Amino acid sequence: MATAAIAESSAAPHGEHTHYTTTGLENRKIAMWTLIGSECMIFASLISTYLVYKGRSKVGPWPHDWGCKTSAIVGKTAAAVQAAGCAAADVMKPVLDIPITSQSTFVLLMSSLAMVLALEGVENHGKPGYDRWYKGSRFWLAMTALMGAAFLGYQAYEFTSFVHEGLTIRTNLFGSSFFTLTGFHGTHVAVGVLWLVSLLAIDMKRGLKGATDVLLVDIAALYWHFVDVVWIAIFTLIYLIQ
Amino acid sequence: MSDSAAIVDRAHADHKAHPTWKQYKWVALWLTVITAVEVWVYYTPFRESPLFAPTLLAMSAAKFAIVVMFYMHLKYDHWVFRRLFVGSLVAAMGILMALLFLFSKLKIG
Amino acid sequence: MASSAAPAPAFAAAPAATGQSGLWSWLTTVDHKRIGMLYLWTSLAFLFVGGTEAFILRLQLAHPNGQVVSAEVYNQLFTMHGTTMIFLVVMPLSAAFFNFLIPLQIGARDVAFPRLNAFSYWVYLFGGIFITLPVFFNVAPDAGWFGYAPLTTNQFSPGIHIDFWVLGLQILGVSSLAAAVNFITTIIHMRAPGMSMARMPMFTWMSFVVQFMLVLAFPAITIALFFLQFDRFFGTQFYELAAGADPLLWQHLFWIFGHPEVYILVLPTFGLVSEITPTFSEKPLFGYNVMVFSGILIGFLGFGVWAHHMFAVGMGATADTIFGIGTMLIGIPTGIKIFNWIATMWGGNLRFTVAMKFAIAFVALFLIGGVSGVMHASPPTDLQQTDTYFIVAHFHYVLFGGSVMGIMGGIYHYFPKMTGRFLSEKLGNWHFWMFFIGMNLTFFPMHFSGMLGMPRRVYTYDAGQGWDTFNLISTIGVVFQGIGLFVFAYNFLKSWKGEKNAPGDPWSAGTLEWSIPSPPPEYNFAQLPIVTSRYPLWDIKHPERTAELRHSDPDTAVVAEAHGVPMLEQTETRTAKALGIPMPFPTIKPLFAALFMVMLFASLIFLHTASLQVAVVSMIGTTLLFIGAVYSWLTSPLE
Amino acid sequence: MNRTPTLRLGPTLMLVGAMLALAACSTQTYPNSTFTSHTDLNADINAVWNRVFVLGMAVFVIVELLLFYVIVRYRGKPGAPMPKQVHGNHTIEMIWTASPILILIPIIVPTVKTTFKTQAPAAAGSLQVEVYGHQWWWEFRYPELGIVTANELYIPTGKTVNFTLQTRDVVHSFWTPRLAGKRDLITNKVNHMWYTPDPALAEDVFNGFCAEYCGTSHANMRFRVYTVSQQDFDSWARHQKTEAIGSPALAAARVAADSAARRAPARASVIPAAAPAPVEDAGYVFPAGKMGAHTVPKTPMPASVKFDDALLAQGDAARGRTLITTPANLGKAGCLTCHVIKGEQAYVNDDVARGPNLTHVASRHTIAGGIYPLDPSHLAHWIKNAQVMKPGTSMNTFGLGEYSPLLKGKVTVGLTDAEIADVVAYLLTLK
Repeated sequence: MATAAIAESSAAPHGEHTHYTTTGLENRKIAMWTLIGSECMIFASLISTYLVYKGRSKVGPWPHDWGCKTSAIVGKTAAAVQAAGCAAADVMKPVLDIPITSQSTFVLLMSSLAMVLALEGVENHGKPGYDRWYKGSRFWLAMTALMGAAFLGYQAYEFTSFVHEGLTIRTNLFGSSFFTLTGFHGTHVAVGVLWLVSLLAIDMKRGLKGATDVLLVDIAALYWHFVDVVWIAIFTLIYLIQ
Repeated sequence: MSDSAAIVDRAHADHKAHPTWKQYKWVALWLTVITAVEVWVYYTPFRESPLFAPTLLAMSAAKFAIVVMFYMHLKYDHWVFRRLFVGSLVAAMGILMALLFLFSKLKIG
Repeated sequence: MASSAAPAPAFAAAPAATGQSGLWSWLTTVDHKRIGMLYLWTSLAFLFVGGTEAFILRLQLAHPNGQVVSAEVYNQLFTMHGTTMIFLVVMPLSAAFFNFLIPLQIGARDVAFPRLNAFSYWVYLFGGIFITLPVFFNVAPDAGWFGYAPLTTNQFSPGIHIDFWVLGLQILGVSSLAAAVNFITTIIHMRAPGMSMARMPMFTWMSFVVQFMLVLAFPAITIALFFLQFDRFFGTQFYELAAGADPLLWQHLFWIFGHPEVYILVLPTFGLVSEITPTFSEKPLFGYNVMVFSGILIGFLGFGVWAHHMFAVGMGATADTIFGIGTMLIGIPTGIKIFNWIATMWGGNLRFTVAMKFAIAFVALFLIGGVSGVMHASPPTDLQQTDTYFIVAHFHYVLFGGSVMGIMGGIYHYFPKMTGRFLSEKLGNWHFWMFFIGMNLTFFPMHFSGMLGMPRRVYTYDAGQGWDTFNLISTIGVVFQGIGLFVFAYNFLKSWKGEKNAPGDPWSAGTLEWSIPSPPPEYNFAQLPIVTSRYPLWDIKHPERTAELRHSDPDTAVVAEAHGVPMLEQTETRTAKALGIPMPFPTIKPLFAALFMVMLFASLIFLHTASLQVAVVSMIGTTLLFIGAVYSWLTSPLE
Repeated sequence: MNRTPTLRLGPTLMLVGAMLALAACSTQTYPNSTFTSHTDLNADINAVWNRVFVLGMAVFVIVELLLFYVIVRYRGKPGAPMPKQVHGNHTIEMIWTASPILILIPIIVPTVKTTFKTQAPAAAGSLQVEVYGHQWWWEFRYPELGIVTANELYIPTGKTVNFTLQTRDVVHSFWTPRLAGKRDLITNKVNHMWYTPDPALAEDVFNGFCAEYCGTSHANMRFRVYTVSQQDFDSWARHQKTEAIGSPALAAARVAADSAARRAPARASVIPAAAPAPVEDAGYVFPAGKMGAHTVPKTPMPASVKFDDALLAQGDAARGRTLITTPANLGKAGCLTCHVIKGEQAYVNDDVARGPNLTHVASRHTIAGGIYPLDPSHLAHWIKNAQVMKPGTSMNTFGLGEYSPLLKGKVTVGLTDAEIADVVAYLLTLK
């Protein structure tokens, strides 16, 4: 839907102000916020599912606990699992990797900073002080997209290592709900990256400036920040809290 | 058609000034600090405390609010947007809490 | 297929309301009025499909141990009857009115996103065809319209029956969501000068509430279906019995959508009835503020009561009690509405047009559904009622007696505005009485068969269970409804080509849509109206009728100063071009985007019928086509 | 459009008439009526219902009359002056905002009380019954008594029965309209329900249904509940506990004896012998003569399944037993791969069996999820082609040369009609 809503937008320079509006706001921005409201419910449903299924998997690997490949033994430490009768070779470690995910979380948070700076660059296009490369929209758009791509890289790494540890989307309820939730979020990030890259392309081609372009970037920024806040919730609820 | 400039102007007057570069950087710093504290707490014995989850949730909510208010400009923008977002968020949180309660992941009292 | 083929010739034959005609003009239209008309035609065609399904169901149940259809066919038919009537008939019938009326009622020239609007319609049409076609090939969905897991998993529903259902509902969800975003933006943003929220016509208000319900309720089913889709196609475990899945997850997510859905189906009708009753009582709507407030309250409470569909699943006494009481509380705003409609008629000068009769019947019948609703809001009594024919009776009183009767009233009321022609009142009376008698004959006895022990969704029942008579009466009732439906179809088709004699304001109504010619010109308002009260047209024609209302407020003053023109009854019929009003270009692109999107969803079925390679190639192909269509749409100018 | 026909009374009168008809109803005419107080649970439910119904009807009648009055009183007259333009009235609106609360409170109070009362844990010492839902039949277990049976439930009157409800596959719902409300059987969840049948119910029978759509043969998932005196229940239970046949050696002798006196009327069919637990008689069975007309299934048999009933007279139980217990025959008569017959060679146990436990199948009155009566002819048809007799059932078609919808082809390894008659003869010895 996001695409369809913007669809109306790129029809661009036909001057919004020839049409009467009640609030003086922008159609597309209202639509974006409405859509974000809808997305809140989407992620609430996904996160609820993850939490509801937490601890209900019948086989490992588990998110925070040690497990055993050959039995349903669960423990807080590798030693505890072995003490309970699991052969050392069959011990499964907890799959969630907090240090790695902390890094990717940080990257995504910083991408939001880059995003606001990119918007600021477009808003102040041509103003004194904004002509330097590190204050312009191109640099910050590129940075945002790059950090988004880096986040996706982290996620790809994370998914691959989970699969190596024996957790796929088909393994257990944890696997299904974890991969679906984070994958859904990852897809949002990927769409965002593509969006930012296309904005960057426009910026390179003709420069983003003026009220219409501010709106264009503003909407992309809203989407991007929303994807970021969703990750803030996911990071705490899924990774940190047991 | 000649448009009601008056109304449009009035609406624009509702926009308060955007945050500045400086504010954006402060916000980023706060986000970093809170995240760092979250991760740090995870590796301390506090992790076993019953207060661990509420504390983490509070920090997460703070980050959430900061990004929405400053980076998404909701604090400064038109009330229509605020209502659209807060309304949906309340509904989403309500559904989440209700589901956790219904599946006995959350106990009342 | 009847549903898709039926509208086409009529489009070509009917002189278009906006001066253009021909099939191509309908395929490329972005005019909200014509899109509304497309919704109307398509959903009425689906009404015949759903009605035929119902007729076969009732034939099977007319006698015990019926042999008309097999168990497999019956199960497909009842599933598709529910799915069709909800997603392909009542929702899009409402959408027809959203499209046609909202911009006219708020004094706008179009919706906020005209092309997105066309996209919504085409997605609905293609999605509707996608989910209906399997009926003709004996592979239709067969797990009921709320498809309880794990019955819908591959383990218990191998084959492609359920695939159509999962994908079809996802497609239709896209359509609803796109439309909802569009209308929310339109209503917030495109109201004419002076049309404050507190002056919006009741239909627009109720529609506004509905759009929010759509935006917030659909995500829950989208995600629930997404899980099922993954389970069926990619082997996830969300509903897999062996993995320890909890099927209540599906039930909760489904009803978080499903209960608001009930109000999504009925609130637009509340709006239509609130337009019809004042007009034909020659009085303004009684208690406007309370009507608005109760509508919002219904929408709000509608999100907190979903689990009353699940009193038998063993949620525990605390949850049962909370949801039971919450459900009863919804009776309060609903009751207020019923009283206000009666009060609107009280002291009036009632004109019993067909529209008015439908509206009155709506109040009378919806009340029955409301009262039986309170009866199973109480968890203990619900344990005897849930999943019986008592429930079937209840929701048909709500959805047929409520939604369908109200919408029919709306069609009779607004047909002149849509087409410039009247529907025959004589045939309309036949239609009304056939429907009224038929629906009561069909559904009232179901209260009894249910309380006397008949479970719902059974393709057969044994003789001597005490249900025979009630079932026979129910089946006879359907015959009446069928006659009514055919009378209506005849009336509709005949009047569509009839004499164009409807004036702009045939019923002496007070809202903006009646201030312009019938049918309205493509730009709706040659001059944007300036709204001075809740009944702007009465302000002009019968100032005494609105004397009591507040007319001045800062908004009006500012706007009047800027424009310097009062709201007028408009008779302008010149084209937009002649008047210099910019109009969006017609475009085929939304249609293609919709088509490719539906094909993309449909490609998943190849995973079960062909091979992985075919599915992947097909998905990549349709994705590229979809992106191409959207890109081309994005880069072409709107107007 | 200004015609003003009056609304007609006809339909309304019709509805009233229908309601009066209901008031005059009896259990004879409406054998599955929910308006009964045969158990404490249903009495509680009906107490709430009565309250809700009376108040609901009051609202219904008052509002419809009001509407009717308005329609008649204010019907338009041509040339009438413009009515007074009333936009609202705060006092009146307040009244009808508040008044529904007065109606709801008397509903809410008993609702809450009853909800908590009926969902409290069952009293200690209740009879424990485990109900398992299967597509599309019911399994009943008495864990304390060691009994596993299907589709027919015996409960003693005057004693609280505590049901533990589970399902082996999809969601079902356990419902006996005249005895209690329903409770769903949810996958991977354990539900409970309890009630105490009225002592006056001794030797009565009730229809039960699956009330949650559960697939193709949802309509064919029925059961019977027999309420019997404690004494009869004990007698029934004592017998059901036993192996129908005893040790294999004994069984052979018994079957031979049985075959000789084939289809003699109900009698002490078990030969007294030194079985592990000697059984004196067949124990209590709910008398066929007391089965009300509404509890005897009348489902017509599909015309396409043909079986010459005359063959049944030649059926030999010993041959039938040999047929199904010989391991080499599992391919064509694999009864024991899905059913348990206590005492015979077991290939499955009750926890994984796909079909009902047949140990005492001949003591039942119905087969196939309660849709056919248990008699030789129905049994023979059922074995010959269950797939056609009950759409979607997981029981195979066994008749040689029959078309099996499951296999989508003709059965090439199966039973001849004569063999089926033998198997029927054998099954009928399993009293």
